[in-house]
Amino acid sequence: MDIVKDIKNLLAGMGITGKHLGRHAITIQYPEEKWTMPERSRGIVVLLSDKKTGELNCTGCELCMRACPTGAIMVHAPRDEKKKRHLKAFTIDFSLCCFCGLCEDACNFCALKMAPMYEFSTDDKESLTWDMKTLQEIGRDVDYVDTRKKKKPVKKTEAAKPAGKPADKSADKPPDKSAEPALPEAKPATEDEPTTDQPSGNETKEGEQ
Amino acid sequence: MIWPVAFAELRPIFDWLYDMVSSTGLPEPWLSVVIYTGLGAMMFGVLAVLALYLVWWERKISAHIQQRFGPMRHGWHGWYQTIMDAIKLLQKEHVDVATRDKFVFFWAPVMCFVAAFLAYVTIPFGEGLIVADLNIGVLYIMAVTTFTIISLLMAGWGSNNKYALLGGMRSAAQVVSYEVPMVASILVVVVFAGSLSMVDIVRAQDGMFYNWFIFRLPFGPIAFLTYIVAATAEANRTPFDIPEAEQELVAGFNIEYSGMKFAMFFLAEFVNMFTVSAIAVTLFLGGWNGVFLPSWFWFLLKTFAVVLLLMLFRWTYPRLRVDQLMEFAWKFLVPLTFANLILGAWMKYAGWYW
Amino acid sequence: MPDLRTEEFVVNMGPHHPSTHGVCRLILTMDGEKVLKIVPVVGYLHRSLEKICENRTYPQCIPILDRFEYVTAMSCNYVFSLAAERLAEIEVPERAEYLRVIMLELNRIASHLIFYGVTAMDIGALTPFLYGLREREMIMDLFEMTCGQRLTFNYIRIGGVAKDIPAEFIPYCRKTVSVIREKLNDYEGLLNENPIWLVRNKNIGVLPPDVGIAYGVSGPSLRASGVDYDLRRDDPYSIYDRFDWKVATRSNGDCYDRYLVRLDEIKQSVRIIEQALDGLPEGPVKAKVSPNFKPPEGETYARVENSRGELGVYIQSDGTKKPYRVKTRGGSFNQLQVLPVIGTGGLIADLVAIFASLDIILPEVDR
Amino acid sequence: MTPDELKDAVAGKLGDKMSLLDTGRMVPMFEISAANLLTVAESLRDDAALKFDYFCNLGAVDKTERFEAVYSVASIVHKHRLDFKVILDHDHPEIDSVQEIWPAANWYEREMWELFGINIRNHHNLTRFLLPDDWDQGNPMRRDWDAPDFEKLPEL
Repeated sequence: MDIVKDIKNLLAGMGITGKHLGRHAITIQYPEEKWTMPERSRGIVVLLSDKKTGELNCTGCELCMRACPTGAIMVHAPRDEKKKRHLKAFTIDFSLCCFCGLCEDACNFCALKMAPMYEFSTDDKESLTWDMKTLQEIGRDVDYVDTRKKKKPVKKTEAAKPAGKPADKSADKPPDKSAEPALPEAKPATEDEPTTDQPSGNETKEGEQ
Repeated sequence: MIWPVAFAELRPIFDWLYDMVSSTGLPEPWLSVVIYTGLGAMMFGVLAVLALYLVWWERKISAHIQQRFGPMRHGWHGWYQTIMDAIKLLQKEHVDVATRDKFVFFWAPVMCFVAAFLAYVTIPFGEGLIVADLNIGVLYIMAVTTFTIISLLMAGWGSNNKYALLGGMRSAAQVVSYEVPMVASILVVVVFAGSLSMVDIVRAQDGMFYNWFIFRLPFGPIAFLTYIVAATAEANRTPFDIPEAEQELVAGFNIEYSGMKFAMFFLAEFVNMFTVSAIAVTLFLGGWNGVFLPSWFWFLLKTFAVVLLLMLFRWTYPRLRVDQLMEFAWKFLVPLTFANLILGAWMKYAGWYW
Repeated sequence: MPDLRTEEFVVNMGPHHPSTHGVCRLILTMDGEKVLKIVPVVGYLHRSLEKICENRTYPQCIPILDRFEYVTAMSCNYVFSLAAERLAEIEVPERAEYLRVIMLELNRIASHLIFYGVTAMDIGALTPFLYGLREREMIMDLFEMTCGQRLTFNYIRIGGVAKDIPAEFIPYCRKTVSVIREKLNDYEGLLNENPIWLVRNKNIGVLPPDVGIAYGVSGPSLRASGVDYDLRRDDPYSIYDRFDWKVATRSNGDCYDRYLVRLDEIKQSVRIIEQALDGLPEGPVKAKVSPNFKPPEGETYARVENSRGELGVYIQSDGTKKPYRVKTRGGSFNQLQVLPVIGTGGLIADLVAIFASLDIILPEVDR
Repeated sequence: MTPDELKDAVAGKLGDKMSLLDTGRMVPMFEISAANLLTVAESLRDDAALKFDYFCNLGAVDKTERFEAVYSVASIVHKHRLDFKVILDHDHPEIDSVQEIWPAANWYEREMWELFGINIRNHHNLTRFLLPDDWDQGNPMRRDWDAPDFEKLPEL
C-alpha cells in the first residue's frame, strides 16, 4: 500500500540520520587542532634564503612580477653600472594576491615559494602589504629543494636556459615580453626570448608518439 | 488555600514558603495572588532554562547527525553556550523598521512568549507536580496553544514586510488547519479516560506500559501518530515549518525582529516544542507513570524522547509546500482522525476495550 | 458590498536571499503565494572578467577565469586551455590528458555533490548538505595535494597540466571514489523515495525538450528532459571516447528528474575515474609551450561539458601574447533565462525548487 | 557531419549569402552581411540537413574600425557546430535580433547592446542588464573605453 511504503521510506530516512547520530565528528576544532597542510599547498608567498649563506636567493630578475596576473608583486632591483642587479625592495600585496602560483612557476632561482601557511588575516588592509624583511623571516624555516642551475653566467648561453628549462620541469612560466619601457635593459634572457619565440613554436618535441 | 493538593513531593518546601508568606499577615485573596505569582515565577524560570537547554540540545543533535561538533567552547561540550547567546541577545540593539505598526510590532513577541508559557498551568510534571489541576485541562491547553498564532499574525502584520506577512498568513492557515486533527486525535483519549482533567487522564493509564493509551486504545498508535504530526505542525517544526521557511521567506514572520524580541520568538518555539511533547506524553505515553524512579523523572525522560523524535524529524525531512500542507491536513489527517474518533467512541460505548 | 478582490504585489527575491545561489534578484509579481511574473535581474556579481582577460597574457587568464565558475574551476581552466591549444594546435601528452579527465570528473562529482546538498537545503532538508560537503572535502583534499588549492586551482594549463600528481594521489583517489560510490546509497536513501521529496519535486517545473533546446539549456538540465546530448560524446574533446560510460538521461524534465540525472552522472563519473586511473600512462605532463605563449591569428569557440551544462570560451587572437577578445559562456546563463518560462504559475516554494534544480550559480551568469 | 563536410554543405546551400573565412579553428567560420542575417539564420535552423537548433554563444568583438558579432550555433540532432560572424559598422552598429529564431539569444543580445553599444533591432527588452542601474560611463567592453578607476597592470 502507498501509505505503508511512504512510512517505510520516511523511517528509512530517519534510520540514516539516526545512524549518523552515533558516529564521531569528522570536523576538527580549528584553532586548537589544525590540518597538516599538504606540502604543495599554496599559501603565503615567502622568499627563500640560501641554506648555507642565509642570503636571499632572489636575483631581482622580475620574472615573478611579470607573471603575476594581479600585479601583487613589486620588485625593485636597479642595475648598477656593471649591469648587475641589486635587490632593493620586494613587496607583495596579499590583498591583491590570488594565490595562483604563477610566480612560483616563473621563478628560475628558487627565490620564492608558496608555503603552506594560511593564517595571516588582519583587520587592516594596509598591513597586508609585506616587505622583503618579513617575507624573508617567514621563509627562513621553509623547506625547499634547491633546483638552481649551477651554470656559469655566460651571457648568451644563459639566455637560452630559462626558455628551454621550464618545459622539463613542467613549470609554466609566463614572463612578459621585450617591449618594456620600465625595464630598459632587460636581462639577456628576457631580451632574447621573444625573438626566438616562433608564433607556433610550441610543438611537442619530446612528447611521446 | 486551593493549591496544596498538588506538589505532594515538594510539600515541605512549599509549606515553608507558605508559612513565610502567611506570617506576613496578608488577607486571604492577596495571599493567593502572591503565592501564585511566586509559582508562576518559578515555572517561568524552570521553563526558560529548559528552553535554553533545548536549544543547546538541538544544536548538539543536529551537529552529531551531521558529524560536526556543534557548540564546544563554553563549558563541557558548550553546555552554557546558549545562556551566553541569550545574554548576548539581551544586550543587542533593537532594530525596528520605521514603517512598522508600533503597537502590534511590540506586543507580538510578548504575546508569543506568554502564550507559550500559559499551557504549563495544567501539565503534570509528576505525581502532584502540577500548578492547577483544572477539570477542563485538555480544553484549556487547546485554547491557549492556539493563542500563539495571534502573535505570529501580529508579527507578520506589524512588521510591514511582505515576507513577514506571507509567513504570518501561512502560520495562521497552518495552525488553524492542524488544530482540527489534533483535537480529534486527542478526543479519543478524552473519550476513553472520561475526563478532561490532565491528572485524571494520567491516572487512567496507571500501571505498566501496556496501560498507556498508545497501546491500549483500539487505534492508539494512529491517534498518537496523527497527534505527533499535527503537533509538529503546531510547533512549526521542519516538515511543516512553512511560516518561517527560510529558503522561501527568508525568516518568515520574525524577519524584522532582532535582539531580545527575536529571542522571545525563538525561545517560545522551543517551549512550544516541549509543550507538545509533554502533552503527547501525558495523553498517550502514560504521563508520570513508571517504575522505580521518581515520577517527574519518568515524565521528563519520556518528554525528551518525544523531543528527540521531533528533532530527528527536523534534521531528516524536507519541507512540504504550503498547499500540500493544507491538503495533507484536510484530505488525509482530518478524515483519518475523525474516523478514529468515531470508531473509538463506538468501541467505548460497546465496551470493546481493555 | 464592495467586491472581494485580491491584489497583486511585488516581492523582491534577492539580491540577498538564501535560495538564490549567489546574488541574483528575482522581481516576483505574486498573487498570494502564486507567482505570476518573474523578472530576473542579474549583474550583481559582474566583475568584467572578459575585459580583465584582454589585459592579461594567456597563462595569466587561467587564474582569472578560475573565478568565472568557481564551483567547477577545473572546467574553466580546461576550456580556456582547450581553446588556446586549438588556436596554436598544440598536441597534449597522453598522461596529461588522463590527468585532465580525472580532475574534470572529480570536479564534476564535487559540483554535483554541492548540487545535491544545496537542492536538499532549498527544499528544507539541512542534513544532506553536510553529507554532500563531507565527501566533497575528500575531493578537495585530492586537489589540494595535487595543485595546492581547494577551489581556484590554476591546474590545467595550456599544453598540459601544471604538475604531476603526487605519489599518494592514486590510492587516495581510489578510496575517494569508492567512498562516494558507497555513500550514494545514503544520499538516495535520504531523499530519493522520501514522499515529501517526491511531492515537492515530481511534476514541478517541467521543462519540455523543445523549450529547453530553444533556450539553450544544456547539460544535466537538458538531459533530464530526454534530450540525449552530452558534449563529452557529441562534440568530442580530450579522451572520453576511450572510456566505457553512458550518458545519463531521464525523460520527464521535472525537478525530480534533474535531480536524478545528476546522481546518475556521479556514478558515471566514478566509472570514468576508475578507468582513467587504471589506464594512466607514464610520461610527461606538459607539452613544450613557450613561456611567451603566442598563438597565431585566429579565433575559436571551445566548449566542454560542465556540471552545469555547456561551458564555452570564445577566444580571438591577434597574434600577440594577450587574447584580443575572450567571451565566456556558462550553462547557468541560459538556465536562468529559462527560469521565467518554467517557473511562472507555480508557488513561490516551487520557484525555489526549480531554481535549485536548474543548478544556477551566479558568477557564471554575471561573469 | 565533420567540419569539412559541413563546410561544403553550408557553402552549397547558402554559398551566395555566406563566405568562408580562414580564421576559424576546428569549426568553420563564415561571414554574413548584416542584411542577410535573419534569412540565413532561419534557413540554418530549418534546413533538415543542417538543423542548427541550438544557440551556443554570441559575442561581439570590437576591432576598433568595425564590430564583429560572432555567433556559435550547434545542432542537437546532427551534433555539429558552426560559427559565423556579422561585420558591423563602428559608428552606427546595428544588427537584427535573432531571438525569434533562437530565443536563447535574448540575453546575449542584451549583453551585447549594453557592453558594446550595438543596437539590436526588434529586440523586445533592451534594458539595463549587467551594469549598475545608474551607469553612465559608456560601453565598457569597447577597446577605447577607459574608466578613471580602471588600473591596468604595470606594463613591463
